[in-house]
Amino acid sequence: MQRLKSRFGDAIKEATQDRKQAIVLVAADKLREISRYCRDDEKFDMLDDLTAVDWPKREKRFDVVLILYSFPKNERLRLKAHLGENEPVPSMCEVWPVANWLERECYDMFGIVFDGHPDLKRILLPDEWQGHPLRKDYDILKQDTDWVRENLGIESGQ
Amino acid sequence: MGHLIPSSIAPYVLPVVYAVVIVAVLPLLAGYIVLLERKVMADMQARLGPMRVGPHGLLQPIADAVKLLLKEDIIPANADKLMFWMAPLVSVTMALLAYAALPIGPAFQIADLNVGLLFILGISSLGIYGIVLGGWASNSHYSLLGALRSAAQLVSYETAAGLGLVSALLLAGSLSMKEIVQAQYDQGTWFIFSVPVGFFIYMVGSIAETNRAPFDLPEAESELVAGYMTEYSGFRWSLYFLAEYANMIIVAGIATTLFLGGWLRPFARWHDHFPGTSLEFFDVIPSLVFLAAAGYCFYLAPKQPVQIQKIVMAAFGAACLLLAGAMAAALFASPVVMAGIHGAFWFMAKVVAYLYAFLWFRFTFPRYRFDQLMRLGWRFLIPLALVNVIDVGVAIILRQELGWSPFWAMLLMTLVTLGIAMWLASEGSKPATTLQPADTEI
Amino acid sequence: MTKGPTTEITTTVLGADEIILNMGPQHPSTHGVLRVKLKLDGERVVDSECIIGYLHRGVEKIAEHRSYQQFAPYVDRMDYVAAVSNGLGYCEAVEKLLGTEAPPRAKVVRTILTELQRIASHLLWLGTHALDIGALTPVFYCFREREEILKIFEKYCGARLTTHAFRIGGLQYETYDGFEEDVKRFCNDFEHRVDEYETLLTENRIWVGRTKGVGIITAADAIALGVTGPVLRGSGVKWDLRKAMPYAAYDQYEFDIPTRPTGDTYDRYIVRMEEMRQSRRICLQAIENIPSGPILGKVGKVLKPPPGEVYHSIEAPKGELGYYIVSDGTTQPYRLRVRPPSFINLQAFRKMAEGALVADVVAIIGTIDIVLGEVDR
Amino acid sequence: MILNQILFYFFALLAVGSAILMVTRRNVVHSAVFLISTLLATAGIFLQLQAEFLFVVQIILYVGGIMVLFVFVIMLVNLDVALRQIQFNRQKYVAAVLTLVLAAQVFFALWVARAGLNLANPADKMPVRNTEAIGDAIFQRYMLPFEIASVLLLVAMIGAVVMAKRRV
Repeated sequence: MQRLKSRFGDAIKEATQDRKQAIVLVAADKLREISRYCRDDEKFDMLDDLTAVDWPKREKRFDVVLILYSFPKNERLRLKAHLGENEPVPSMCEVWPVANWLERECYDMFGIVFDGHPDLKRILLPDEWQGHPLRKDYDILKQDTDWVRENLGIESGQ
Repeated sequence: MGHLIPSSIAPYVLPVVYAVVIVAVLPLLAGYIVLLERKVMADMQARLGPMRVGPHGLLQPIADAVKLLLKEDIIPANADKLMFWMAPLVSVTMALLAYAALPIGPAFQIADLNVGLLFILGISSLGIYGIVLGGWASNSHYSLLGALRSAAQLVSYETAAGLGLVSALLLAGSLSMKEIVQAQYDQGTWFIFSVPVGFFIYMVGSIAETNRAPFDLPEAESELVAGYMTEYSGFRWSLYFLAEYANMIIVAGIATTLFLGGWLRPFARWHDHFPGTSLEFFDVIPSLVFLAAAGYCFYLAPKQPVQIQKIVMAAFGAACLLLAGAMAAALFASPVVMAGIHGAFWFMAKVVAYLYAFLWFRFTFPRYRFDQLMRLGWRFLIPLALVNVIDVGVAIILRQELGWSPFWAMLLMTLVTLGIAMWLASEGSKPATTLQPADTEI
Repeated sequence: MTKGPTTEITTTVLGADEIILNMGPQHPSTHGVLRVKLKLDGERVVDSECIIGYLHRGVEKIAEHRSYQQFAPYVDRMDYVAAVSNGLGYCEAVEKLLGTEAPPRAKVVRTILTELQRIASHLLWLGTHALDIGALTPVFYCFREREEILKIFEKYCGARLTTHAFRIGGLQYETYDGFEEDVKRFCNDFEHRVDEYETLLTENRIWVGRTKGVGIITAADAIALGVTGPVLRGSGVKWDLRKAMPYAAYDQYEFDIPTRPTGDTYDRYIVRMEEMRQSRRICLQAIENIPSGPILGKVGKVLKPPPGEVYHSIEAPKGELGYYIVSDGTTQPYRLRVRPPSFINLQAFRKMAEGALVADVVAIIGTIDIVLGEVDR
Repeated sequence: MILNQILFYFFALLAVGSAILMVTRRNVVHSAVFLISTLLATAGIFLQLQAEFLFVVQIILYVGGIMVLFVFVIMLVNLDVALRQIQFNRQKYVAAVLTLVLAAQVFFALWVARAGLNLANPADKMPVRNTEAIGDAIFQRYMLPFEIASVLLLVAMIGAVVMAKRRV
């Protein structure tokens, strides 16, 4: 943690431990440099997972969570960044190519825009689908009724 | 009986009768080969195979045939009607036409052309049209690709199979099927022993020619769904199916005639008898085989769950018994009749054995990729076949001019060919070819 | 959620004879509803794009409206071929969240069942993979063995496929008497079974011809693309979560991790065959001494984990299966994120398929061993 | 003998009919099929003349070999482009005159030789069956021309391979 602080100063907001797992809160716009640093110098050469958590009550609504793993050190690190409603975040594709589909899924489910992503479009839902299901305000029974009616020709079940 | 028919068409009556018999028996035979295939496949895969229709699935082929007749016959939207209708006809007629020269027994042959073998090869090479036109007419991307692939495969493997046959022809000296078998009788050995490499080449070539086993790429389920047959259904599809199995039987027939001594019983020239009777050891075998089959059927009959199946099984048992009786009776009939019936039995036995090898390959080998298939055909099989033909020629000269004994000449020749085969095989698997497979322009 | 006509053939003529071939969602060999758009130049694949989402059921959204115990059965439906290991991952993640541990007896029984599930999953993979490449016989042998394992599951927890065998904090059912004998009997005859498959395929020239040098992925690419499991070990990276971060009772047994250098379809085949043997070894060691004692830890009826988050991952048959759970102190998880190995391994398909032939595409999909339930969640 | 004649006329009519049909078809594949039936008809006539070897060679060579490549090429070439090109370039009158001249010559030749116009009855009993006869002719008497022809063919094949190679 000290090396990170010395290297990036204010960009590192806080470093905590939760259930013996290291978490580092980072400024969103510095995310790419920090990730590149983690990968090259800190040897976290695999991005396990990239996801997001929606906290509607906070003003910076989204948490983008990166779970890194280092083969040499056999260690895990979690980078988190707070993000506003439609504030873009730098894409991780150059640093870890695996981020391509993971970011597309985040965009699909949360509507977070990753700039610099080769082709950011929905991956799981049909392309013309309206709304982002994993947001807290997206009620579980809600469906994009007009898409369903138009493509499947049926009234959606609910 | 001769005077009944006007003399002008007398010579044509017998062949017509034979032709009618063959055309009638063939669909049934093809059906039962399908049953045999499914049973053998099941047996190899630790399961039972069709058991539901009839005792032990014996009536399955009839059920299949009825199903295919009743199935709806769809023609794709803007398919080429004329071609779509004609393509299966072409492949079936070609398959049936090739039976004209096939000698089932010494007496049972429709027409003994003196270019018999060449005729069958020519006709079966026309079968490609049925496939290619069928693929084109069904106007779908997948079937076009499948049709082109199978056409390329057939053309390239025909040359290999043809050359494989040539090596046997050199020994036989004539193209007519009857004389080929006669030559094997005179020389005392089947050609499979004198020209084993030729037999191997022909076997691989014939498997590829009938789109089966490791070479069944055109209708490879995993990629092109069903190749050129995708759009066909119902009766039209069964025509293709019948053509495929008819081709299989023809190819097996040619192999039997050329390499396995047609209707000759094993050790044809070995004439010692049972003590005291004129019975030769091997003549008893046909009736014994049918007796065993009948016994097995009767043994199974009571164990069948359903009453009707008991009767059907018993009927099958009775049929086998009848055949055993016929075989035995033939022994005491005139030599011509005996040769005819026993010859037919031995011919059919060898054909079934050859087909069993077909089925065996099908269930043990995965499928070749298209470019590997082509590379095997052109880079390995055809050169090997050429070398083999040259070697057989050399062996014949050695025997005639230098008076070597046929055995040594053949042995030397086979060794030389196998040596070259090894070199060719190692040539084929150079790393250069594995990473960048030959680019086949489709 | 279908996306327009499923298998329309768009033959837009691009290059000289480049065509787009749609291996549509219901293609026989795409292991479920995966649609691959291949841009072909003749037989060669120029570029490919996987279109997924046909089996998307929104598992993560449902998780936010279910209590921890209620969500456990959903987990089995994701990778329906390896339901037991899904359950293990989820239960251990929640136990970590609660800060408790399963009792030793529960840990050992969990390990045995997960290893059996790994063998079953690899058997299903081998059967369908060989069938795609044309060998018709192995699939029946594999399914015969898999049947034995499913019988053991059925006797233990009543279900064959979606077993829901574990509970948070331990096990629900005591092992039925005769459990040890069944597993021992299975392990004993399974030994020469694997060799039986090997004789059928490993030295088979056509099999080698169809798999060697097909769908190669180097170690560097594999790590960059986040590929895990047998696919990663096939490219020469000696890494297995059971050894790196031991969980359940894996630290008590010794087994080795098979790796192969070149990372083509043939190597992954060898790695998975070897893994089956290792799993059998683990089961045998585990069966010897199953500790006695309680099978369920002291976990209350109503689980209210303290707020916070945890990430826990296990070595599923397909790769690293991870659970990232955020809890806000209520009985329902605030956010539950699953790291699906098939989803991420499938991304590597594009790299492997470049320059391959159409026939190889089928082999490559088979060798990545994906299950669409897990890819689409 | 009447059966022989019936057969001959049947084959002749078949050949001429399918030749005409071949020329007039719009769909290329149909015309290819009719070309095949013309060749088969001529093969039939060979068979009629007891020249079995020629019959079989005609089938294997022409219909089994060359025509397969024809159909192969037809399927590979992107046909709807070809169909749209204009088929006839409106030189009807020139064509009409030429055909008339040709027809006149043919009939004149027929008229002159009308005396000998009867069906060639097949040679009664060939001393040696024709396969051997042809084999013997090629490999004994006309050895040299046969070799030259084969070398020529070889050159042509190598040429084709070289041309195809460059495109790969």
